[in-house]
Amino acid sequence: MFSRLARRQLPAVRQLQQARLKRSKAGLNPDAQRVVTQLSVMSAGRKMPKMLKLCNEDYVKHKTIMKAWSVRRKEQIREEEEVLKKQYEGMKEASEDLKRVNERLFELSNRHEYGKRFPLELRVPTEYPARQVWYYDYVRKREE
Amino acid sequence: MFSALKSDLLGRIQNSVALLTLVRGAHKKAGGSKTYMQDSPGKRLGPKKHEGEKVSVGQIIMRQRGTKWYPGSNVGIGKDHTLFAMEPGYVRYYLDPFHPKRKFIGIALGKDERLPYEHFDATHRRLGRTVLENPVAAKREEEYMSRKESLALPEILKEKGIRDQRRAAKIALLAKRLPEFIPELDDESVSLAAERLGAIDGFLRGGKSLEDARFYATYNYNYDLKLRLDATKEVTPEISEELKKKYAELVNIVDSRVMFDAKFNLCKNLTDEEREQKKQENVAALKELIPDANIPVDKKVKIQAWGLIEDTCFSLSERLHLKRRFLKPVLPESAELLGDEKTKNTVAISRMNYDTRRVETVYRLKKGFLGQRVN
Amino acid sequence: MSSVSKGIWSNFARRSQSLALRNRNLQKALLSPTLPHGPVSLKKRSSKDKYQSPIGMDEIYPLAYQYLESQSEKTYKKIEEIEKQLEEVADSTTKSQLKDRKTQLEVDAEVNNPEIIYNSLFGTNSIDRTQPVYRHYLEKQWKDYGRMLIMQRLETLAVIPDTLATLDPQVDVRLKFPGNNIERWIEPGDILSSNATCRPPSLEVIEFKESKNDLYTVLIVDPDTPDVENDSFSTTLHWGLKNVALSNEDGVIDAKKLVGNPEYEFVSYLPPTPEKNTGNHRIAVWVFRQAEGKKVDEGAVERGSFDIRKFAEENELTAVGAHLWRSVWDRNTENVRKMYGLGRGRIFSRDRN
Amino acid sequence: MLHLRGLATAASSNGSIPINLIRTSLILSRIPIVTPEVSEFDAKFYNYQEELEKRLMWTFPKWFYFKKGTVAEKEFTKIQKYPIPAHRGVWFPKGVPELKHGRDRRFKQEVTLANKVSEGDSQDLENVSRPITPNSRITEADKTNDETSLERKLPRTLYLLVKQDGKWKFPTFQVKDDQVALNEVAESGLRELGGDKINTWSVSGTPAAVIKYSNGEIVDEGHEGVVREYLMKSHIVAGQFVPEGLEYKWLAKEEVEGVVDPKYYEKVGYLLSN
Repeated sequence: MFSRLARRQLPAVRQLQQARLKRSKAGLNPDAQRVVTQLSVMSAGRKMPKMLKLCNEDYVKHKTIMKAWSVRRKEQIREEEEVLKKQYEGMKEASEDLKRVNERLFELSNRHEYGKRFPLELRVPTEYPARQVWYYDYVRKREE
Repeated sequence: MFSALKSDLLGRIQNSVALLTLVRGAHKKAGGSKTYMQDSPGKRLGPKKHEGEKVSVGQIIMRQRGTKWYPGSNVGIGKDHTLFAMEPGYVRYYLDPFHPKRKFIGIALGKDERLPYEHFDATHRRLGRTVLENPVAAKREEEYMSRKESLALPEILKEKGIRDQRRAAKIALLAKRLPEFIPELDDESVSLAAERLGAIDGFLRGGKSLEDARFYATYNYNYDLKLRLDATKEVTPEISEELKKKYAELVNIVDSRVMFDAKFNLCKNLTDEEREQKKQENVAALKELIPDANIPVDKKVKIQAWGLIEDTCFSLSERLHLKRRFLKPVLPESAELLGDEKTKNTVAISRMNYDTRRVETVYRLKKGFLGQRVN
Repeated sequence: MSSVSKGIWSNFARRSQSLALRNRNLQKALLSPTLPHGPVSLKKRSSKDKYQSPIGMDEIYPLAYQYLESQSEKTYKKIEEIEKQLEEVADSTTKSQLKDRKTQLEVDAEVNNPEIIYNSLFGTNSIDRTQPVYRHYLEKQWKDYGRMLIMQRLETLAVIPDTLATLDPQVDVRLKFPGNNIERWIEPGDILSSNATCRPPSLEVIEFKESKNDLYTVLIVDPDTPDVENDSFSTTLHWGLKNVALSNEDGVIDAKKLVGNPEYEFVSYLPPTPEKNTGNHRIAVWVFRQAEGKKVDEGAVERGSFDIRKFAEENELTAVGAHLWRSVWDRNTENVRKMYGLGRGRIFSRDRN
Repeated sequence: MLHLRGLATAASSNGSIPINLIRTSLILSRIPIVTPEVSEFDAKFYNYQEELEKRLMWTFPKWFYFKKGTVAEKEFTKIQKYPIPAHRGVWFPKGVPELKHGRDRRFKQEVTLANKVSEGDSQDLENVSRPITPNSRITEADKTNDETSLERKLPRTLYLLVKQDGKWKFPTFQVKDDQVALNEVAESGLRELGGDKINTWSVSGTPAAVIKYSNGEIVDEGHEGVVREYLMKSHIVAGQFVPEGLEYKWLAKEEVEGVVDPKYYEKVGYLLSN
């Protein structure tokens, strides 16, 4: 695919080089112009902004902001991990307790649920709520 | 499988046919193989010196392709990996535990030395030079210059001459000016004091503080005196002691009377308290002279203020600071400092107005500018 | 305008004053959301006028500052707890452990303070080395460049193992020759003229651990002195200082200190004066930390054929830092020899045999 | 040990303790309906980063998107607010502009897009081209603070609490026989309490935690005659919980803390999400 493109653009590029040499007033032919436009989108020349230079005070402020962000993130992750660990411990404790207390219920709780799937009715959170926030009129399907 | 082989063979045949017809094809893939008649003469590789053999500098120990053997201590390697001796000694073939996958050839300086040497021991080195006893030869050797040095020398000497001259002129000037501040000094003391001040001036220009510059001027004098006493025995202890005392007295007088200001001009000495006091006085005087820096003042006041700012008690940065505070190069725009049209007393400035996005012309009175240096 | 700091970082009741920025305007800039006096660190008037802070920085900065400050307050609480424990504990090993932990926490509590960061980025020459956090930043900078540089020079010039076996650098050693007009720190390995080195140098030893009154020994040696008899080289001792008391505040060994304490110098300074055709001489400066509470008492030491390894071993010295420069015969060497009464130097053959 | 004795004693019960000492409790949650609220710090940090990114962005290549001489190009050019170009001999107090392709390289580029106003009433559902106005993230239930409503606190997870035996807690049910899994007991119990018009999704049959009661008090270790309450997790998908003569509330985590017994919260707090 690439080679085909290249072959198609080849005369255009050649045209471009010739045009540069000639500097004709009429401009490039449309094919060459298209190549120029396409290349110019990807190239940095004349589109780069000026380098961002901060004075010393602002540089330190910037460092402080980024540091605060990273410290906060680290703290949040640590808290999340702590909660997850606690939840896991709680689950483990409950399961072991159940196994000790009632073998039958323990087996039932660990039984494989065939055909269980994530409910499609659960909706992903959106930026703004729908017109009908909650679906109240649910009627249970009659079981066959 | 077979078909692939077949097509491959067919391709080869076709290619060889193509070779016959087309001389400069792009693909000379496989033009058949020829494995006979490819012998070349032996290259006489291998060891030229063996373990324990005595060698002198430059002798070849091993010819090889690639580094089958690595150069160890006192052995060099050529561009075709030939190993050669760099010191006279005895050839050793050895292994080094620091490079377990390499074999080395080294030169031991002594007949009974083993290689490798202990890793953390000082390296065994040979001086290999003799002292030239013949005075003529020694002199010739001492005066010998490399081409680079001989080319650079005239320029260096010229520079040095200019520098020495400048230095002598500076000291002469200091000696001339010193009696203005300390009239009671005799000629000998004046020249010694001028030497000292010249040294202090050099230190100050090199970035030392006044206190450090004075200390090192004294220290260097005493150090040289001590060398003349201890090392070269030019002076007796009594004379040395006397010179030292005399110099200390001179230092006391000179340092309490003169110093250098921020622009390295000789001036009256100020102690720290005096300096602080003078600073406060000058700033107070400046405040009285120019109560509001945003109101233009006439040239006489400017010159007076400039004189106060350039006083010896201020350092360079303090001068700059005061200048910015009291003698602003451009006063801020106010109604009194704006003119209506272009006249002899106004300057036209075109300026961008960011609110209207238009260029506007402002006529500012010339008295709103500090102008060129007033002193 | 009110300060963004609402807590420990603007409270100097128990924190040292050196943890603040000395320039009031700069401090104000770091303690306000915007720059109330413009960009103080920019010098030119036109660049000051042109400068604009990034958009949105003024809003987030106070929050970031206060968040980090609250974290620091938590760390200070921990430090208080450790101080309480330190009072109760008697065992020396746990005590030293607790002390290390405390120093670490003191660094953690201040390491994100913008004023500290400003000082350690832009004011390294005048920062208070008694504060652990500043030492932490200094050490980081040194490890990033200075330590690697000195090790590279010592190894490529074979100063190790030609003088001492090896070195684990713990201090930054800086060297200059203040007897000359121009004062600048010497880069390790520089070739200096005989004129530049004709008077004793001054050294600065920067410790990164807490150091109150440690004793140091300094030796300057030249391992390239020709030894014609054995057709080899020997080591000469050029300068010997012993029992030099240094601390975090004052790590300088200069003429002023030596004039005040003449007992430090046990071998006087001899400038390097290489003889013609003996090549570049490496002049190695070794700084040793003496064993705790142990003084070196050396009488007269022979300069020639000096064995630095033996000396260090006998006096229980630990090498903690090094520096080096190189010296070669030049047209001024004879003058320096004359100044020190050394007599004319020998001339060696140009070619090796 | 216990386990072996349990097997040996009763054929009806497979457990070491009588079945009437086992209960199951249902943590029924309503997952968030809208995205979580962004904290002040995060919002300002994102704004700062966005501004930095805009400042460092390349100039918009207009010539690539609009062909020269077309109507679209003219319209686009017309609504742009171009920065002031530099003039020779003119003093720019805020620095000389550096324009390239109509953008001052020193600052971010503001690209204005044509704001095509849609016609009609936004509530008119018949009109396909009606203007889009987002619904409010704050609902009626938020304003009245109706704690029985499912439409309250849309960015948060809500949990169902009921008042049983005079105490607020997650709905708890007695296990009657060990042939039915704990979560099934809880689900059917919920429907007995609050009617059949509810769709839930039980997360798992495995209990998330266990709470032990001795004489009505929460204890840490199991003694003789301890009542065990296994907590099961479930989500409400649709429908509603309408009990008769029973108080109930849908509450977020911190509200749960305010309502339930502190000791109870200590046991369940970590199971709830912020």
